[in-house]
Amino acid sequence: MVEIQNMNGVQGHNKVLVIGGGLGGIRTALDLAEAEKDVILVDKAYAIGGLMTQLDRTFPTNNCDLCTLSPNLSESGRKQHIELLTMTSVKGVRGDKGNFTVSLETAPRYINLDKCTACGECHKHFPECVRFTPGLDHRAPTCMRYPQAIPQSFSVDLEKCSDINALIKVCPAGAISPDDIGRKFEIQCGSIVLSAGAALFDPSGLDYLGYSVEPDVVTNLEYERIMSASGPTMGQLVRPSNGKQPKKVAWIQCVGSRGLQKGAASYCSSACCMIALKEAIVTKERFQDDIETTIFYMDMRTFGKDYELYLERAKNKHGVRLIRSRPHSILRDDNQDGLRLSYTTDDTSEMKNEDFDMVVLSTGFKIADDVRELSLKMGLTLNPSGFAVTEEFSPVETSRPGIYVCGMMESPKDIPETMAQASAAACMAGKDLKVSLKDPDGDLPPERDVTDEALRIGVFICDCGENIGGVLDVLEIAEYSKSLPNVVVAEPQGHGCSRQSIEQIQKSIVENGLNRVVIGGCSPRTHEAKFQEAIRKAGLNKYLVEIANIRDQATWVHAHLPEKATRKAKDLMRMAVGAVAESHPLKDHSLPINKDVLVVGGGVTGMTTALRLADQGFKVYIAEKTNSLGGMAKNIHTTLSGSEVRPFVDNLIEQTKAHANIQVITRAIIVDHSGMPGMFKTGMQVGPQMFYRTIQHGVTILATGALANRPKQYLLGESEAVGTQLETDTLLADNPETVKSWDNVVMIQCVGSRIPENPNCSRICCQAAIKNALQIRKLNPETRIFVLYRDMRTYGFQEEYYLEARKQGVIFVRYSLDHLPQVQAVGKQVEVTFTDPILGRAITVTADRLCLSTGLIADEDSTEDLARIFKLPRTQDGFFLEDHVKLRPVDLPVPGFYVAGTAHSPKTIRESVTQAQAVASRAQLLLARDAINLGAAVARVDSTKCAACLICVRACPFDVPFINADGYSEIDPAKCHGCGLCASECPAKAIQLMQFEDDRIVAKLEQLFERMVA
Amino acid sequence: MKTESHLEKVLVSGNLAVTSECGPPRGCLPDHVREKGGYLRGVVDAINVTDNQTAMVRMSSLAASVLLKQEGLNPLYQMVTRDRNRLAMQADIIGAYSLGIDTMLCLSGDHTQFGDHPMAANVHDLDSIQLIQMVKAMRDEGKFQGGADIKGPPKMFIGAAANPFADPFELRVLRLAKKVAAGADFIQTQCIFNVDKFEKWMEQVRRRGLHKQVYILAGVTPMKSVGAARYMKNKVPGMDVPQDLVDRMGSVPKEKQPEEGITICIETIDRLKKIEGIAGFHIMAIDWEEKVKEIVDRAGLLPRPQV
Amino acid sequence: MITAERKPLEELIEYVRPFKRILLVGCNECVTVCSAGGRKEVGLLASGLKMALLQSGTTIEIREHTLERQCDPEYIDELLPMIDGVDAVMSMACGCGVQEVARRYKDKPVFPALNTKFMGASERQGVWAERCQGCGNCLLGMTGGICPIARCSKRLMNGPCGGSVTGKCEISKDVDCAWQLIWDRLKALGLEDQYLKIIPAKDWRPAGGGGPRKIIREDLAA
Amino acid sequence: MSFQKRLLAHEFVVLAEMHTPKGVNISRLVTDARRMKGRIDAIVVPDMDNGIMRMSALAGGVLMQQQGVEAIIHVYCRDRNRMALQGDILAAHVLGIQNLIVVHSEDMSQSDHIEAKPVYDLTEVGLVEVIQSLNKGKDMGGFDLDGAPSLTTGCTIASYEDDRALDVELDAARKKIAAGCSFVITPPVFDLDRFITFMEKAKGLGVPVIPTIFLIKSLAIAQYIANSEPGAHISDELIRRIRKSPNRDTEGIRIAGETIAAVKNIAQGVMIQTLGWEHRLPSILDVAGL
Amino acid sequence: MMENFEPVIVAFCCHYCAYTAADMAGSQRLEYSPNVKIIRVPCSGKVDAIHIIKAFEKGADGVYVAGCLDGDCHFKNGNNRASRRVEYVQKYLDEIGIGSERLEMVKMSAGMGYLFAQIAIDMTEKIRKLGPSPVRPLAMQASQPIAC
Repeated sequence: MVEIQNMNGVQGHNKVLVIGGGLGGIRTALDLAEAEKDVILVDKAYAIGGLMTQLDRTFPTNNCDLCTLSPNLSESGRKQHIELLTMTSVKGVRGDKGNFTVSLETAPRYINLDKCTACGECHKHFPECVRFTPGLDHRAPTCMRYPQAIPQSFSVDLEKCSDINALIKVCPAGAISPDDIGRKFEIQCGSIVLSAGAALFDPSGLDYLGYSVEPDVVTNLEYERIMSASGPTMGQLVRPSNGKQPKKVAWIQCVGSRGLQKGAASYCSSACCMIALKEAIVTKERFQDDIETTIFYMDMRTFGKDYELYLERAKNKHGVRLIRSRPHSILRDDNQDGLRLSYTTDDTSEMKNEDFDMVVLSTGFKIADDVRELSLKMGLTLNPSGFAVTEEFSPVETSRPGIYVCGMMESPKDIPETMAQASAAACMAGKDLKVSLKDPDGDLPPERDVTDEALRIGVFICDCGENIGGVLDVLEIAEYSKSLPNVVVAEPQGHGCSRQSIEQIQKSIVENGLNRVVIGGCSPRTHEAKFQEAIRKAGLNKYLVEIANIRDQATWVHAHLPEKATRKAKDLMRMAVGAVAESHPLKDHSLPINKDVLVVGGGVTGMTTALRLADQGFKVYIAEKTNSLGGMAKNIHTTLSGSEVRPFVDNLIEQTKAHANIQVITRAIIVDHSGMPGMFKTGMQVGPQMFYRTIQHGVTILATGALANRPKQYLLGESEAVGTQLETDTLLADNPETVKSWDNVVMIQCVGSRIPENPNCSRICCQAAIKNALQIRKLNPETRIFVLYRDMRTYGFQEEYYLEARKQGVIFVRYSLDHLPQVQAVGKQVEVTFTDPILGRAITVTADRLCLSTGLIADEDSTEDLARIFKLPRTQDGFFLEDHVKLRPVDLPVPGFYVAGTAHSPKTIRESVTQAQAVASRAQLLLARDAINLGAAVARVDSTKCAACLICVRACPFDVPFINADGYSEIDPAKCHGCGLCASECPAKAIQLMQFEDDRIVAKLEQLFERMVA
Repeated sequence: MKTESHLEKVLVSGNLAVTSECGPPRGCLPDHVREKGGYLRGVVDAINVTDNQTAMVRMSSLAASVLLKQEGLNPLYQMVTRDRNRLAMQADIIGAYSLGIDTMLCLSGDHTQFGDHPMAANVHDLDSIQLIQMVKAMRDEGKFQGGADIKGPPKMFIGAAANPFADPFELRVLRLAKKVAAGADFIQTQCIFNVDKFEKWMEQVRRRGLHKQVYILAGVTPMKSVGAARYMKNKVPGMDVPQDLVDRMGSVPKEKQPEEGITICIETIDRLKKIEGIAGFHIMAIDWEEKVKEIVDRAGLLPRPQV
Repeated sequence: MITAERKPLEELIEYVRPFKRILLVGCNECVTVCSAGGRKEVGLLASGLKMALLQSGTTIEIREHTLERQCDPEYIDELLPMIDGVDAVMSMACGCGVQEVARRYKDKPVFPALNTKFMGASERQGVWAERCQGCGNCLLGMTGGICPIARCSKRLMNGPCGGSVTGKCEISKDVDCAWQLIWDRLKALGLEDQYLKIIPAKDWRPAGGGGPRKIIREDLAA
Repeated sequence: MSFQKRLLAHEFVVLAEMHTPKGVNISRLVTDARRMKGRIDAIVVPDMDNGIMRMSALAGGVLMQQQGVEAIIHVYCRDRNRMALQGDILAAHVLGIQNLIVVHSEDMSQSDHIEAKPVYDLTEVGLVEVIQSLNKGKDMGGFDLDGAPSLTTGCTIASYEDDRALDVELDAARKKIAAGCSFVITPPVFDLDRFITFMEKAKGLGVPVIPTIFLIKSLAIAQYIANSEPGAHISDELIRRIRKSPNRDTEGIRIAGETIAAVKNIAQGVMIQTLGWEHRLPSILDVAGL
Repeated sequence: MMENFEPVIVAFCCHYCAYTAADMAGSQRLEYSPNVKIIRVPCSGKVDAIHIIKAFEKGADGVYVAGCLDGDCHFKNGNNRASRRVEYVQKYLDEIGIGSERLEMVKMSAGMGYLFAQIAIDMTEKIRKLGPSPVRPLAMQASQPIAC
C-alpha cells in the first residue's frame, strides 16, 4: 500500500466529506457543489447510486427511477466541485469541527478509470472475474449494475481471475492494470456528512415464511429487480421457480419491522407500505386482470403527502386487495404448484388458507454492521438499533460536532424525506465553508460556427427502458427518421440522458459533423437543459436541439395502442426534425441577481430557514402575518420523545430578532408580486395601519404553515370534556391536576382526516395521541385510555412509543368508517360508544376526556391568496405543490420559489426543521450565482419590417417594448420575459420570439401534415 | 315690423301667441293636410309644417304649407338642413315666399339614422344657425349666401328651435344666444314637462336679456297615455319628463289617461304663463290636432286676437 | 392614419374566383398599424381565400408581398418581378394603394381587399375612431381642438343639437357628443367665449366640393 | 374648479391618496399623479403616517402642484413643534398648496424609527387654531405676518367601534370644525347601511363629509381588517364575496367602485385610499362611473 | 370515409400550464386519443392567428389552444388575449367555411392531467363527429382513409 499524506491544497479544510454515494449523498454533494462549495464524495461500491438504482419505479408517480435519478447521477459526474472516490472506505476520523483529518482507503479496481470506456469486452470474455452485479440478488443477474453507472466502468475481482494476461489483452483500451494496489491516504475537511444508507432485513431466518427454501418467495427488492427493465429478467414478471407468469401475487408487510419476528427491528420501516402498494399497482397496471394482487398488512401507513390518495387509487382504481392480517405461514405441499398462505382476520378466529403463485416479503430497513462500525469509529452516539442519535430539533446534527447524517442513517424513511434531509445536511455541513468559485465555462470547447453549413441533422431516440421501448419499436422509429430530409444519423440511444448515451451523442456530433440534433425522448420541460448542455459541450450552440416528447405524449398515454403510438411518435419526430432545421444559434441573456431572501411565515420553519441563510450572509426578510413570531409551535409543549418545545421556540425567536441580517416584518400581508428569479419584487401591506411596502429579493420561501383542524364533530366545542390533542397537550402542561382527575380517557383518531371531504392523512395525530396517552399515564397510571383508530401510523421510531403505550395498557380499538364511534354528552362527561371488532359488540365508555386527533389542514384562504399572487400550484387540499414530489420535495415549480414545513404538508416540528434547512440549502444554489440566466427566448424586432404601430408596446404585459429614437420598436432582451405576445400580435410580422420563431412553428405544422399529402 | 307675418303681428301686439303643428302625410293626400289644418282654424296663430319629420319621407313642407295657405291658414314653414344644400334651400325659400309663405323655422333636423332612409346622406351643408344667418341675409341685405343680390328678397319671419333640456345644460342658453345673434326672430322650445328646470333656463335667458331680443314660445305636448309618457321619458333624446308625471299618468285608468294628459298640459301652460319672458305657446299635439282647440280653450287663450 | 378593415371574405372570393394565380399585396403603412393590411393580415387572407376556394374545388395560387407603402410609385415598382406571373392583383391597402397599383400595372385587374374607412386615431389597443374628414379648412382652432365635422353626427358647427344627453350623441350611447367634448374643453381652457362666435357657413370647396384635390409644392414638384 | 370652490359649491369631490416615496425616487408618484390628472379633484399626500419615515408631505404636495394636480397635505403634531409647523404651513402656501388636513398622528410603536421622540407641542385642535390664526395674519406668538396665507383645512374622524366611540369622535370633530375645519374625512366605508346611519349623525357637523374608500387588495387584507379592526365593519358577506370571486384583486376594485357609486348621493365626495396600488385608481373610477 | 375517419388535431399548449398538464397526464398514464399533436409555446398568447389558420390550411381537422386558468397566466393576461384571438379566428373560420366549432380555447392548470386527457378525448370525438375538415387538400381526400 502506498501511503499518501494530505492530498489537499492549502485550503484543505474548506471542504465537505460526504460518505455514501446513494441518493442522499449525491443530493448533499450536488447541493453543496451547486452552491459553489467543494465536496469529496466517497462510496465503497465501485459505482455510486445506492439502493435506489435497483428500484423499478417509485411511488407515488410510478416514474421509472432511473429516469429521475440518472440526470442527478451524471450531474454529479460532471461537477467541478465534486471529487468522486469510489471503492473507498473511511478508516478513521481525527480532529474537530472545521478541522477534520480523515483517513481513507481505496480498494484496487484493477481498471484504470481514465482509460476504461466500459465497452464490456472484459466482461464478455471473463464474466467470472469482472464485477457488475449488485450482489443483493441471489439469482444471477445478467447485466451491468445499471446502465447509467457512475463511474462508467467495470471492476475486476483479481482473485477469481485465472488468466490475467488474457484479460489484459481483451481490453481494447488497455485499461486493465493488475498492479493496482489501491491506496491509503488522508484528506482534510471542515465537516462530514454521513449518508451510508441502510441494508435490508434478511428474512432467511424466518422458517415459516419459507424464504430460504421457496424460490417463489422473494423480498420486495428482488421483486423490484424482476420488474425492472434492467433487471435479471429484462422486466419480465415470471416466477423464479418455473419462469411462468404468476396469476396471484401476495405481499406480506412488516417483515423485519415493528418487532414482530425474531431478530426484527422494533421500529417501523416507514416506506414498505407504499412500496408494496406501488409494486401492486405497477403489477396491475401492466397486467390488469391477468394478475391478482393482495397485500397482507397490519396498519396501512400511508402518512406522506397525498399518499392516502395513492392507497385509495390502489384499492378503488386498480383493485388491489388489502387484508388486515399477519399470515401465519407459507407452505407448499410437494405436489402443489402454488404457495399456501394461512391467516386469520379480525372478524373471525377461523384460519383461512389461500394459494398464491408468488409471495413478496416487505422487508424492513436496518443499519448494516459495517455502517454501525463506521459510525462508532467516527465517534457517533448510536441508538440501540444502530441509527445515529441526533438532536430533537436539529435532525441532521450528530453527537459529534461537525458530523452530520442524512437519509436512513438518521431513521428509516422514503425518498422525498431523504432528499430533504440530504439538502438539510448540505446546509448544515456547508454553513461554515467558504464558496470556491470556479469558471463554469472554463472547459467548454469554442462554439462551432454553423451558419454557412448545410443542414446535418442527427436524430437520437431513447427507449427509456420499457417506458418508450416497451410500447414502440425504437429501431423502426430510428429507421424512419433516417428517411427524413437532412437527417445524417438516426439511431436508438437507450437511456439518452445517461452519461454513456450523452457521450455517444457528443461523439456522433463531432464525428459526423452534425449541426442540428433531435432527441426522441421525454419532456423538454425536464430534459431540454440537459441535452442543450450536452451539445454545447460538443461544440454546438445549445439552441440547435429539438426534443420530440415521444414518451409523455405517446408511449405513456397510448400504451394500449402501440401501432398508433408508433405512428404518432413518427409524426412527432418528423415535426421535430422539421423544426430543428429552422433553428438558429442563439445567445443567452443574463442579469445580476438580487441576493436578498423573502421568507413568508415566521414560525419555526421560517425562522430556521431565515437563520441558516442569514448566517451565510444573505439579507433575509421574514414577512409574518400575525403580530409575533413562533407560529403553531408556540402552542405545543412537548414532543413524543419528551423534549420541551417552548425553550426551543423562544431561543429561535430570540436569535431571529437579534440577527443583523434578518428583518422581521410582522402583520405583513402579501398583496402583489412581480419579477423573475433573482429579481423579484413583492408588495405587502404592513402593520395596523397597513402601509404598503415593497421588498426586492432574489428568492421566495414559503413557510406559511397550516391550520389546526377543528371539525364540528363529536361535540367538539360543545362539551367541555371534548378537546383536540393540541388542547390536551396544553392541559397537560398547564393543568396537570385536572389531568390527574381523569379516570377514563378516549381518543378518536382520524377526526376530519381520511374522509371524502379531506382524504389525506394528517400524519402527526397518531404520534400526538401516543404522546398524550403516555403523558397522561405518567401523571396518573390508573387512568384508563382507549385509542380508537383506523390505522396506527406511528412510523419510524414512533413505533417504539406505540409499543410502550400498549405495554402500559393503553387500549387500542380499531374502528371503520362504516361504524364511527358515537358520542353523547352526559353532564360534564361524554359517553363514547364504539364497536370492538374482536369482540364484535358495542362498548360504551363514560369518558372524563375525549381527545380528538384532528390534525392539520391547509389554510385554504391564505394559500389560495398566495398561490394566486405568486402563481403557484396547490394540491387538491390546498397545500403548495412541489416541483417533483420525489426528488425535489422543497422546490416549487416556479423557479426561485421554495416551500418548507407544514405549508408543504402536515409534519412534526423535527420534520419541519429538516425541510427548513433543506430549503436554505436549495435557495443557496440560486443565491450562489452572481447572474441569472434569462435564456434566449426573447423577442427580437426586425426594424426593416417594423411599422412602429405601437401594438407591441401596448400588448406587452411587462411594458418592455418602446419606440426608439430611430422610430422602431425596440425590446430589451434583459427585460423581455419571453411570452411572445408581441410577436403574435405584430401586424407587420416584424417581431419574432427566439426559439419559437414562426418558421419553426409552421415547420412543425408542415411536417405534421407532410405524410398525408405524400 | 320686419315682415308681413301674422305671427309677428300677434307677438308685436303683446298678446300671447299660440302655434301648433301639422305633420304632412306620407303620400299624395292633400285633403289630409286640409283636414288637419281645419282643426286649427281660429285656434292658433300659425301652423308649423314639419319637414321630413323624424327623417321619414313626407309630403314636402313647402307643398303642405302652400296647401294650408290656400285654405287661408297661416303656415309656419319648417326647413331642416339635413336634406338640402344651400342652393336647394335658398331656391325653396324664395319659392315659398313667392307662394305667400312668410314665416319659417330653421332646424338642423333629426339624424337619418332614426328614419326610414338611414342609408341616405346627411347633407348638412349648413347647420341651423348658419341657415338662420342665411335667411336673415336674404331678407335684410337682399343677398344670396354666395353674395349675389336677390331680386325681390324674401321677407321671412325667422324662427329657431331651442331645447332647454338637452346637455350640456350650460350651453343651452348660449346656443340660444347664438341663434338670436344669427338673426332668429322667435323661438319655439322643446316640449316642456319639467317646468322647474325650464324656469332655471329662463332665468339665465333673462339674465342675458335674450327674452327681450327674441319671442320665446314655450313648447307643450299633451300626453296620450302613460306609455307615451314613458316613451318620451326614456326613448326620446333631449326630452325631460319627470317621474312624478309618469306616475301621475299611470295612476289613472287607461281610458282616463288622455284626459289626464290634457289636464297636465293645461296646468303646464298655466305655470308657464307666469314665467317672465314667455311670449306664447307652441302646442305639439302629434296626430292629435283635434284636441288642440280644447287645450287652447281651457288654457284661456281663446279667442285668438285679430291683428 | 387612414383606417380600413377587411371586406367580407365572400366578396373577395367572388373577385378572385376566375383566376388561377393572384398576387396579394399588403402595405406596411397605415393599414398595418390598424391591423387591416400588414404582413400578418396578408398571410391570414391568403390562407383563408385558398381554403374557402378549395371547398368549391378551386385551387388558387396566391403570392404574398407587402410593400413599404402602396401610395408611392417607387415602392410599387417592387412588384414588377412578381406581376407577370399572376392573373390579377388584390391590394390590401387603402383606396389610394389599390388605385396606384392599378395605375402602374395597367394590364392586370386590381381588386380591393379592404374597405377604407376614415382618418382616425387609436383610442386604445384595437379601437380606432374617426377624427378627421379632410375638409381642407381646419376649424379646430375654434372648437377647442375637437372637430365637429368629423365627430358630430350632424356636422353642426355652432353647438349641439337637442339630442345631446349626458354627453352622448342621440344616434348612439357609444358616440360622444362632439359638442359636449368641445364645450368641456373650452371650459377647461377658460375659452368659453369662443363658443359664442358664430362659425359662418362653411366653404366646402377645399373639402372636395371643388373637384378632386391636389396639393402642389412648387418648390418640390419635379 | 378648485377643491375649495367645489366644496363651497357643494359639488362632489374625488380625492385620491398618494404616498411620498421612502427615498428620492419620485417617478412612481409623479407617474401616478399624471395618470389621474383630470379624473380627480385633488391628491391627498400623507406625511410620515404610520411612523414610517418618508419624504415630507410638503415636498410631495408641491410635486403634485407641479404636475398640475391640486394637493391636500397632511399636518400633525407628532414630529414637529409649533415653530416647524407654522414655518412649513407658510411654506406650503407660498409653494401653491391651498389645502391641509389636520390628522391624528399614530403612535410610534409600529414606526420604523421606534426610538424617535414624539413632539406633541400642540394638540390637534390647537393646530387647527394656529392655521386659522395664520390665515388671519397672525402667528402663534401674536406677531403680525407679512402676508397671510389662505388655507382650507380639514380634519379626520377615526374608526369607531360603537355609538359611544362615534360620539367621542364627532365631539372631537366638532371642536376642530369650530376652530376652523371646513371638511371632514371619515374612516373607510365597508358597510353602507352603517355609513348611512353615520351620515345622519354627521349632518349636524355642518361641513362636507368625505368618506374614505379603501381598496381591498386581497382576501387576506379583508380578513385582517375584519379581525383586527372591528370598527371597520367588514361583513362576512363581503368576505365571502371576495373569497368566491374568480379574480380576487379585481373584486376589490369592483367593491371600491361600487361603494363610491353608492355614496355619491349621500356624501360630498370620496377619498380613495389605494395604498401602493395607485395604478388601479382609473379602474376604480371606471367602475364607479366617474 | 366517415367511419374510418381519424381526425388530426393540433393542440397549441402553453409551457407553464397546459404542456405541463400533458406531461402530468403522461406520468399518470391517462390514456387519450393519439389524434392530438401538441405544439409547445411559451404562452397561449404566443399563438398567432396565422398559426391557427396555417394548421387548417395544412390539413388539420381541429385545433385548440390550451392555456392557463383565468388569473393564472405566467405572463399576466396572455391566456385572455389568446381567448379573444381564438374568438376572432373562429369568426374567420366561419367566413372561410371551415366552421368555428373546429377551433377551441381551453384552460387548465399544470396539475390537471386528467383534464388534459379528457379534453383531448372530447375534442377528438367532437371533430370525429364533424367529419374531415372541408379544406383537407384534395390530394389527401383522394388517398386512402387516413388513420392516425
